[in-house]
Amino acid sequence: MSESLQNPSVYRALGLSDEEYNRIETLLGRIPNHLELAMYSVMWSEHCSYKSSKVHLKRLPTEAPWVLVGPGENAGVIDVGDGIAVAIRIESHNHPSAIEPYQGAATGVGGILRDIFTMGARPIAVMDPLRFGPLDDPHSRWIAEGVISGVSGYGNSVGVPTVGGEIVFDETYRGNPLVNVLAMGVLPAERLVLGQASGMGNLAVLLGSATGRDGIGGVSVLASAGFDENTDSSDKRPSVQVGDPFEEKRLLEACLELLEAGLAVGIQDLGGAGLTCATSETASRGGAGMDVDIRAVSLREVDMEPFEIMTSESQERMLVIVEPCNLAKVLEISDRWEVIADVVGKVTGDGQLKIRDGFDGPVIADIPAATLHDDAPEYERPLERPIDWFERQRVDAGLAKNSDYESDLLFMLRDSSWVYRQYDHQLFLNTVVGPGDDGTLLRLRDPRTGRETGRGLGMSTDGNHRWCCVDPRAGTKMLVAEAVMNIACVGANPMATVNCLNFGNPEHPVVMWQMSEAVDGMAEACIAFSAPIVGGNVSLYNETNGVDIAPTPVVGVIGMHPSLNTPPPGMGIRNGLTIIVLGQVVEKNVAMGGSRWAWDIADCRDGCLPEFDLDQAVKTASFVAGLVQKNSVSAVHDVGEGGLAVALSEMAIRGATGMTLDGLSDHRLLFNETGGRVVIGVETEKVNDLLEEAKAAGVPVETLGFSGGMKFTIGDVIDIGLDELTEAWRTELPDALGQGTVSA
Amino acid sequence: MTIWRVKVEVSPRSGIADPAGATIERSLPALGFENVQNVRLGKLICLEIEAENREEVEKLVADMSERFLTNPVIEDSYVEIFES
Amino acid sequence: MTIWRVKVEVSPRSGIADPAGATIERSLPALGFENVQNVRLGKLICLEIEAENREEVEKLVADMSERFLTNPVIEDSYVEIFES
Amino acid sequence: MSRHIGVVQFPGTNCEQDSIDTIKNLGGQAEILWHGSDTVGSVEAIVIPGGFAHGDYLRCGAIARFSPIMTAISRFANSGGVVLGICNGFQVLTETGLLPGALQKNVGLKFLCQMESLIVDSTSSAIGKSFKSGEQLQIPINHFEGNYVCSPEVMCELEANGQIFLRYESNPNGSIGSIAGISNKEGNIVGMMPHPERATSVLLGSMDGNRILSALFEGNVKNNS
Ligand SMILES: Nc1ncnc2c1ncn2[C@@H]1O[C@H](COP(=O)(O)OP(=O)(O)O)[C@@H](O)[C@H]1O
Ligand SMILES: [Mg+2]
Repeated sequence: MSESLQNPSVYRALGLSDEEYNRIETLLGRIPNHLELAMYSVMWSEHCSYKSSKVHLKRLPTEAPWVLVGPGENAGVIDVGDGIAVAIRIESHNHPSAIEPYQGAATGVGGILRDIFTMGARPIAVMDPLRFGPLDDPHSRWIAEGVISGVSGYGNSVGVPTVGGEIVFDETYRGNPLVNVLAMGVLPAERLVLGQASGMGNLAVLLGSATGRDGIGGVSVLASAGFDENTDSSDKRPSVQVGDPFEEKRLLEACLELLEAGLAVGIQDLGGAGLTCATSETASRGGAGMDVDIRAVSLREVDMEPFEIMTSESQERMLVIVEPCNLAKVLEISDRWEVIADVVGKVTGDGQLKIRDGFDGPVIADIPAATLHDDAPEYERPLERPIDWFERQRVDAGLAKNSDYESDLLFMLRDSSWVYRQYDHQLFLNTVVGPGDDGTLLRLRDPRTGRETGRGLGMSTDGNHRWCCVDPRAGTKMLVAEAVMNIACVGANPMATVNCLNFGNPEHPVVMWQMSEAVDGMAEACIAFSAPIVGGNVSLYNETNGVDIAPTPVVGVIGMHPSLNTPPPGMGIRNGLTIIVLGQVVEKNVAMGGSRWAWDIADCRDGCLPEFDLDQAVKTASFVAGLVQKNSVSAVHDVGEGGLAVALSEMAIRGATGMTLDGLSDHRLLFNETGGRVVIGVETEKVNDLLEEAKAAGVPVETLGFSGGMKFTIGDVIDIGLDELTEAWRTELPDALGQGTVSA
Repeated sequence: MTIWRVKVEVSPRSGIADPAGATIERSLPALGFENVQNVRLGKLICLEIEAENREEVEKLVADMSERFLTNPVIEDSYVEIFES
Repeated sequence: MTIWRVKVEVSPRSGIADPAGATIERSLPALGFENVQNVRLGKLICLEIEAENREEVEKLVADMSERFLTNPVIEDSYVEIFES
Repeated sequence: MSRHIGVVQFPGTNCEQDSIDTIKNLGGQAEILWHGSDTVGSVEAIVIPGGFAHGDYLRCGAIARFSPIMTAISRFANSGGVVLGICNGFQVLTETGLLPGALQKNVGLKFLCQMESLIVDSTSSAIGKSFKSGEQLQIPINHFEGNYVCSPEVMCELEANGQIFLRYESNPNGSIGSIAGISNKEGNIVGMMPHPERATSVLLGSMDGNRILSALFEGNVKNNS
């Protein structure tokens, strides 16, 4: 056997490089066996080890006085006052969703929820930034519909509301959709638990689903013994993970109950790399070792091999470290919730992760636990700016054909309610502003008593592949600002950020450059907004036939509304308001690179982003949040995709009220996507005070016109009936996705 | 043209977890049904097709079930066709 | 004791609207499947029972499908039993 | 005197805490009735809240109806006790046979979570009597299987006996007669798909749900038929 393992084709088939294999031999001081090699290969995969991204992630700001737990744990945790802590995390499930959209998305939701309740928090919100190929492609529609149904099917059933997200369609995601999922939970600050195993003799209890051959993926090459390519291994083909929200719900309740009762020393969810990851991670975090009895694991299929059991990614499982004296109580709780509980291991003092065949049976793998993590390779992969970068930057993306502004505008309007009304977004009675507005706003209630704190949590997720394709650094800065501006519109000031870095193949130097630039842009913006990064996830190898996706960092920002007595005004305007735009002043000849207009209408992917003044955006965001908190505006909406014209139309549509505006005379002024701008609707008698205040706060203002009537009119360039506007906005998704879909 | 009655049985592939089937199985003893095992829950799609001959129907249904009615990554399907 | 394989087909009762079937039917033409009608979506429950003889299985399954596997207000069922 | 309401919890139920919070905010007392319990104790009315009992596997409510607590609830209801089934609770009540008809998949084959305008029809049930016929209420729905069906004969009976409590103003799910909520003939068992506990605060966009849940506190709930 060992001969076959030294054979490079063996470890290479497991995704290990020669260098990595040699390192394993050195760490062990001997030749690894099948099982050990499988365990290293899953733990040292890009997905688990972050080997290509780690060097860059170190540049992100992670600290603030209110940050209780930063990146590195299952979820970030911040202190939101009154003894309440908030756990938050975002993750991607891109590749599974491309194969089986429903289950890919469902298990994505399940996985991120476990990250939250692992911290001892009850998950109270999910958000789902989604990106798919073009709507006119039946296969992309099939993926989109499956993913949306999967989020709905799992999230609704497990009982966590999906309160916001994004939906984007673009050519770049045709073969490679992006399914990111964010989850947030609340806990009494004193109950914070970490994923570690300490105390020799403590027991490791595996809770939840029986283990099957789910998601074994790359490791399954080991199944065809001897790697004879002619061996038929069809019956052991890697199988797709299937989510069971009902199991997760019971698991969640059981875990929270035993944490509440103080019965767990440590707890860890099983995600990527399954038991291997959970056992080695808890052991090495606690500075301990662990003996694992492979026979004690409940199996869904007979005759599973040890490497399959140790690397299975079967869903809905948790590992809990328990003092022996508390075992009976833990078993009683799991029994009441009808959750399987197997004592699969015990904590030892020697730092070794030993897999045994039977509780005191022979050792079939013996690895220094910490080496699976701490000694994982770390690469500083070469990075390179695209050779035509400067040339592309010099292109004027706004030069294109003289287009029809009205039809451009109608083309860019989209109501996403077709998506989010499939999601329970109201459970737990916290949703003051749900999906469909700018940020989401949730009541903050005390998790111990349910009592209202009189405060609220604002949340938003944002990404923008167009901006980041044109300029990954500045684009990332702008999208952090957009997320902050979204929560400002519901009255929240930012506190923390989580991020999901969706990029192409890290072995392509241009991709590494994109990632490096994005990280720097993100770092700068997060520092400026005092919203440090508390967690995240990296998804690489998003490519189809060698073509990388456009760089797509996605952020989730969470913030605080300090005095939530009345709901924020929302974006809908009513009659008789003065319409004002706040924030960065836009030059007449503003750059159009990376705008939706340049991309989808002028068909131009070059150019540069508009100038972006981050300091100005910080001032504007805090000013807008203040206005909303004081309830001094009647409508508010930030400017994003499609620029001012789209933002204004959305306000008219949502308020079922027309507008007459001026000062936007061409496509540049109508559709540019200069960041950090917010439109407000103000009662006439309040306008003067507001202008004064804005001046004092250093926020530029421009009055655009007034609301009223049933037409949407901008100077002499746009004049559309509200009905037509609304119809264009409302029908795009139902028309496209109601047509039916096919899988290939 | 003849009308053909078609029955497509879709079930989870073996090895693929079937939470619904497993939950039904777990609940049966409490309802007084012992000795039941391997419960799998699938879909049954019945339809009628107008076509010249059986071959045409077979081709159409195979295509339909692979591309639309099932996801072959996790589901198997079995088709029966009757002349009516 | 023998193990019997049982297939229970549950389908919407005739006369009862079947929104799922109707939706599948509506989307077929856009995907290039013409001439399909009367699409009905039902459930397929496969299971195994250990029992002495066929009669016993028949009784058990009839009871199970009436009391549990179908909702008689909206569904009909059809059972097939195989010795395995 | 504050009322003591039992809120049923099956594995997979998820609206129990929302219902309890609402009942308490309205001045009532609430306690969980665990699905494995064979008694309803001393509660004076019962809410079967929304969620996905037993994952809604097979059919919504199909497994839940065999729970010991359902036997106890049937006894309680048969002796005149007031039972309100919300969403999944409504589905459980129809599966149990305590309410007629069935709930199948929405016509659009999509889950729907959205605000709905409801119109009060009959006021003869234990809950309906707090309203005036024709009144409009704003209460959200949140379901995949909310499409009410029954035979034409049952429909005639529902109409004739004043068992139709709520109808949708614009039918979102295909229900026969736009039915959103019904009661049994005696009026002490009520099922509705919309979620009243989600319409209980200005911050949530409507307060109309409070009136539905307050109705549980009114009168001599045990003998109101
Ligand atoms: N996939 C989705 N899931 C839930 N909500 C969504 C989804 N897509 C969009 N939304 C909601 O629709 C609204 C508009 O989204 P978007 O246009 O991305 O907002 P913005 O431009 O303000 O960031 C937001 O409230 C968002 O939460
Ligand atoms: Mg916005």
